[in-house]
Amino acid sequence: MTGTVLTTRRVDAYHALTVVAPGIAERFRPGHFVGVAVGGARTSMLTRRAFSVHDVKPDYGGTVEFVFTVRGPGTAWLAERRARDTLDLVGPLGRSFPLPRDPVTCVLVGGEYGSATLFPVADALQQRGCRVDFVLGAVSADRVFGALRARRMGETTTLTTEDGSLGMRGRVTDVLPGVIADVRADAVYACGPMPMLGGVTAVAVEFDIPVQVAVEEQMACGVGVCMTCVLPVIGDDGVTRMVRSCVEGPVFRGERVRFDDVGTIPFDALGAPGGGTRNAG
Amino acid sequence: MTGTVLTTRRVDAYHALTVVAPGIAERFRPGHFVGVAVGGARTSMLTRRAFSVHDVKPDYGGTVEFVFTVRGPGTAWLAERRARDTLDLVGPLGRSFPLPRDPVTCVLVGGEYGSATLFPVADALQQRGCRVDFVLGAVSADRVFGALRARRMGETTTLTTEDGSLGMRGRVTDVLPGVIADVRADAVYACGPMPMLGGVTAVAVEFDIPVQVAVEEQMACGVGVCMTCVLPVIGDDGVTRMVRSCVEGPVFRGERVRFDDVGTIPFDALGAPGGGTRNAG
Amino acid sequence: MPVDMRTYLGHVELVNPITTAAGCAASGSELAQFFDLGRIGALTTRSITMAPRAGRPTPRMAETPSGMLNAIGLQGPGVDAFLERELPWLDQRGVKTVVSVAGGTVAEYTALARRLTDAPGVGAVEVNLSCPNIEDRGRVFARDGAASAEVIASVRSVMRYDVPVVAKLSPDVMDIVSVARACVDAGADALSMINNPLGMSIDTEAMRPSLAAVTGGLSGPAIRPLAVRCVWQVHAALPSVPIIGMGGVLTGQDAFELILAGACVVAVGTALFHDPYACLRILRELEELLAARGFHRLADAVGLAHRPPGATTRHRIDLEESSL
Amino acid sequence: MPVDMRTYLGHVELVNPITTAAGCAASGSELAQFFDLGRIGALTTRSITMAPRAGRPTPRMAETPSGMLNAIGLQGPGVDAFLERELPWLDQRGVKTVVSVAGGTVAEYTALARRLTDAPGVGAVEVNLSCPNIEDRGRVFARDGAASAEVIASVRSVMRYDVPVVAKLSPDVMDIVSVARACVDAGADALSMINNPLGMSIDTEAMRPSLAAVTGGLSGPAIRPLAVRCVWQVHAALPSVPIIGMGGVLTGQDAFELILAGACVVAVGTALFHDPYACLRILRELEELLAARGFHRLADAVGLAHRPPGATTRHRIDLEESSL
Ligand SMILES: Cc1cc2nc3c(=O)[nH]c(=O)nc-3n(C[C@H](O)[C@H](O)[C@H](O)COP(=O)(O)OP(=O)(O)OC[C@H]3O[C@@H](n4cnc5c(N)ncnc54)[C@H](O)[C@@H]3O)c2cc1C
Ligand SMILES: Cc1cc2nc3c(=O)[nH]c(=O)nc-3n(C[C@H](O)[C@H](O)[C@H](O)COP(=O)(O)OP(=O)(O)OC[C@H]3O[C@@H](n4cnc5c(N)ncnc54)[C@H](O)[C@@H]3O)c2cc1C
Ligand SMILES: Cc1cc2nc3c(=O)[nH]c(=O)nc-3n(C[C@H](O)[C@H](O)[C@H](O)COP(=O)(O)O)c2cc1C
Ligand SMILES: Cc1cc2nc3c(=O)[nH]c(=O)nc-3n(C[C@H](O)[C@H](O)[C@H](O)COP(=O)(O)O)c2cc1C
Ligand code: FES
Ligand code: FES
Repeated sequence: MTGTVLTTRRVDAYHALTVVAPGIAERFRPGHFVGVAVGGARTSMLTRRAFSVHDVKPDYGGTVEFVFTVRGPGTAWLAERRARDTLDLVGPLGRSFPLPRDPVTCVLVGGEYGSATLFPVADALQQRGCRVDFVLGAVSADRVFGALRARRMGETTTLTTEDGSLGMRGRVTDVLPGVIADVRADAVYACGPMPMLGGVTAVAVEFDIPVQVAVEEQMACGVGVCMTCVLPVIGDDGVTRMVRSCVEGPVFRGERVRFDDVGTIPFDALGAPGGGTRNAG
Repeated sequence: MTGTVLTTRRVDAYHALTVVAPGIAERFRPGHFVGVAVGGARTSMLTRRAFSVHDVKPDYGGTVEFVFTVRGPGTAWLAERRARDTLDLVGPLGRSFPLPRDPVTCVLVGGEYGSATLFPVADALQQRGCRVDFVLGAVSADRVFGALRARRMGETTTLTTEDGSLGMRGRVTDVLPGVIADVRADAVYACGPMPMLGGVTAVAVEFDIPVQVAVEEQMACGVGVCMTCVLPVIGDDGVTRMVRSCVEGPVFRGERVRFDDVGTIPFDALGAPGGGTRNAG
Repeated sequence: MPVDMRTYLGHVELVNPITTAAGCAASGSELAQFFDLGRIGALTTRSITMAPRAGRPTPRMAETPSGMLNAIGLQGPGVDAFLERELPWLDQRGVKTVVSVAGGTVAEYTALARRLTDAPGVGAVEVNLSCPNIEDRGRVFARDGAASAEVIASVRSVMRYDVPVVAKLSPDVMDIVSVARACVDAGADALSMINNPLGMSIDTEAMRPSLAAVTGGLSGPAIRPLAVRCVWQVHAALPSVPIIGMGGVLTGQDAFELILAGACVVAVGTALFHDPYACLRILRELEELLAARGFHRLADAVGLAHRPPGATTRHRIDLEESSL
Repeated sequence: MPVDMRTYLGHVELVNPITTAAGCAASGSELAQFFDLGRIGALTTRSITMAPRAGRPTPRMAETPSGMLNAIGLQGPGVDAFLERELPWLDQRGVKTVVSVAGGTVAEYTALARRLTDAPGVGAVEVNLSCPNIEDRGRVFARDGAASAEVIASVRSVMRYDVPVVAKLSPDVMDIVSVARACVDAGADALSMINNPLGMSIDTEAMRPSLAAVTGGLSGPAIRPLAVRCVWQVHAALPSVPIIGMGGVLTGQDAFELILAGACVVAVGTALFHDPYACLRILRELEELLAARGFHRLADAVGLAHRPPGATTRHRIDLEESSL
């Protein structure tokens, strides 16, 4: 679980760390994430931080790379890591993106650092002969992650920024309907902030095509034991349950996630307080 | 209060760190100590660690060096520091060694890393024309600090180890009476573990010569506000008080310290529970 | 020579003193992918409730210095699903299981206990008393010796005689010893402490409570000094009552601290979130530490720090001599 | 525009909300070499006792994760020496002084208060209720609302009307709000919280308690979530009572957390041991933080996190408009 940092680099507003972690690299599938211990020995920071895996390479037995933005003290500490430092990781964690059996056309929609997760998906899709188109967005140009790589990999790449500093001014959901129509997309893959995922799902539902989203809920354990990372998801039986995004996700079928109710316990969820579902389970 | 680590080195069983700290170097007098924050940002280790200053140099505006042994997590962290790291120090702290006005003969007695404190004292004494003789001891050869430097500086240097691996087998107190007699010492300066200081004081009292000791009590603040570092000391008025070793010490006249009662509140101390001294203060 | 790590909860033998803390190992199966659950002394379940519960809204967690706050709200499948799926799964794998139960009334605790009576695989029942008593304006049972005793007496009366009933206490009381004594007098075979003290944090950006539930339970190393103190006080007052100690155990040394204070079983909670292998690592570290100090049996270390100041420290030589 | 940092303890105005915590600034003069004491809102003294006290044996301190345990035992010079040397020293320098008092009986607290009545330079009296009541088998006053109220009523009755009496509460209670209410009903002009919860640690090498006194008070960031929760609960129940918040404040952000919870004064204790300049640094950080969020007056932030979930967050624009 302890890996050595191989390289560190800055990518616009983001930091990227590559860590030697053969055990993780070997089992990795697109959409997986890692739990990273921060702060070093005797730190006061107890919980691991979750990061999507951006890239996996065979060097040194297997490396994983993740991309992050400095949000608080944990990511600030990570940003100070240097080559040869050691890092304590667990993973790969979570449910990966399901891939289509047939060579269909997929639109990959990324917001902010969420784009990082999509490149391994694009790789896997292309290996199956799928066509891949990108829609990447962020607040500003320096926060659009991976535009260059998307341009290289994608049949088309559409960029949006809220301030108009790169690509179209606006949000990914503003351009997504056009892209889906133009490329005749068969499926959508998305990763980014929750409101974006809700918007992307709505668009896909409109077009009646499947959409897979990777959500981001606060996590304490990442392995399914702490129950902090739940969100309301509708099951095959039509019942809404508070499911753990770390083990039952982070990848979900978009239309199953009740985005508008995230952060609440919907009254009709299984086991909701005073709910009529008390005996449903 | 933040200094840059200039050099790190190993000296037998000890680590030595030299830190650029002009404000401390400038005001330093022999016997002073520094309080060092350990663990870095967001550490769970809250209290500073105290270390005697071993050396002060004018380089880079002023540097201080301290010597330490790894005892627990704080010193383990310090042992991992490298040149160019920053370190958070406060100091110089404490009461320094009083120096004789006249060019007398002084025996300097050091136990374990306690010897480190004595070299600035020796310097200051020699600048006043005093004769300096060393008695240094430890459990084993690798824990005798500064033997070489003592041999260069001292008129005579006597070494003791409990396992006989260097110098005489035994303790400093075994050889001290002989040294005092041989060199006709006028005063004794001592730094080392508490039981050693008690023993050295007893010898000096026997010879009826003044003895200055630098004690080591557990400290939380080092600046006199927390009251954790007290030990029973007899005042000029003959009354025993629980005095703070960080501000009223760490240097005391040996015969004033009630070594046998360290770790207790002597019944006759000012303010002792149920004591008759309730109205003495 | 390996250390004899066996320990007892009442007359139930555990192969070693390490268990998971209630609510920190979900259904058990989640940890099974990391290590063989049969290698720890026991697995403690989440607190089982009568009905399924969706728990509290998110955010449910906030990190604090050397700790975290949680407000999960006892999310779980309810006793039916527990008995149908989770308990049999554990039982089939031979995992010694401590079933934690939670209720809002004495009747609910009792009904839960009754449901567990005939279920195979119930090694012990731990009564989570840190629940609001809906018949007493939501006052938490654990804060009141009499209310706690009432729950324990009732659960004890319906449980099979050979299944120990463990009362889980909260540190948020005026005097933990009096609550402990009330529970033991009411029939508790063992005590478990500490549950999370109530804490809170505020998000200074949003200027709102960090947790959706406003307050939450504090766990992790930050509370270990409270846990050690509670275990110490209760062991001093009731030296023959087995104690499951918990609160901020991250290492074998931390577990040893609780054992020296008087715990004969040690539960690992928050540490599991950081390290899913924590139980086995802590067990190994504890065993090494006992061996290094010359202990042949874990039992010899339980409560050892209570020996009077005059008594000589047991050390390797002492023990080797005494074992001749 | 600078933020108006003034705050009030009863009708006593403090230039800003930062004070030292009782027992964490010795006689005051020790800190004066690091900064001008007149620049903080108030200095709180160690708890003054009638007779001089030598305190507890060493070791008196043990570090714990993000905290420390202390068992100083109220070492101090006694009220005579305090009034003769320490208080005049502070008074001459114009330092606003909160005098903390500690006693073992109601009579002793009252006698102390009487001694302070005519002393110049007493800005307020803080009654440290975390002392064993020698008339009630050593039960700590603060754990019992009635005993606390009795002390407060008696101290209030002898203190000059223009000197606020502050009751200092302990978190080691079943229900802090009821103790707070009892103190306010007895005449407390303000409340101070939290004093150290009782903790303990064991030296696993020596296999003995780390502190000579066995148990000690836990302080530092580890307890901040308890402090925030206590301040929150009491402010919610008694919104008009001024609260001195304390417990693990290391930064301006930590102070802001207590202010948002309902404190109008914030005391800095353990942080001073790490950083003798902590008070001024925290004050500066707090002021910057308030300014960055568009506050013109500290008073507007006190208890702000209690606003109902629907209410809009105050932000810079709002406030700038409202100040037109
Ligand atoms: C499955 C998953 C994948 C993620 N992938 C990435 C990624 O590829 N790149 C990236 O920059 N960030 C990613 N995040 C978010 C990242 O985990 C947080 O930014 C990070 O934990 C913040 O830590 P901090 O100490 O800097 O901030 P703080 O806010 O101080 O963190 C305090 C606590 O809150 C938790 N927390 C805070 N914000 C979040 C959040 N948005 N999501 C989850 N936990 C949070 C932290 O884990 C920690 O326990 C991901 C989160 C999840 C759940
Ligand atoms: C005035 C003074 C001068 C000192 N000079 C030196 C020196 O030059 N070289 C050196 O190696 N050591 C010196 N020490 C001892 C040094 O401070 C401790 O070894 C160190 O604090 C241990 O920290 P730790 O985290 O490694 O160990 P831990 O034992 O884990 O420390 C835990 C806590 O106990 C305190 N503590 C533990 N042991 C001691 C001790 N013996 N004295 C004081 N506090 C202690 C620590 O400060 C800390 O708060 C000195 C102590 C004092 C009081
Ligand atoms: C996320 C979480 C959930 C918990 N759920 C329960 C529970 O369901 N029942 C219970 O008795 N205790 C519960 N606890 C308390 C723990 O069992 C334990 O008593 C406490 O956390 C102290 O141990 P720790 O510091 O090792 O976590 C929970 C604690 C946490 C952190
Ligand atoms: C060493 C020390 C001594 C203390 N002495 C007193 C005291 O004499 N009177 C008192 O009311 N509180 C005393 N306290 C408690 C503090 O005033 C404060 O309430 C508590 O430590 C929480 O704040 P902190 O975490 O900032 O230290 C003391 C705390 C410490 C650490
Ligand atoms: S993060 Fe712990 S259950 Fe998902
Ligand atoms: S170490 Fe704090 S008073 Fe001496």
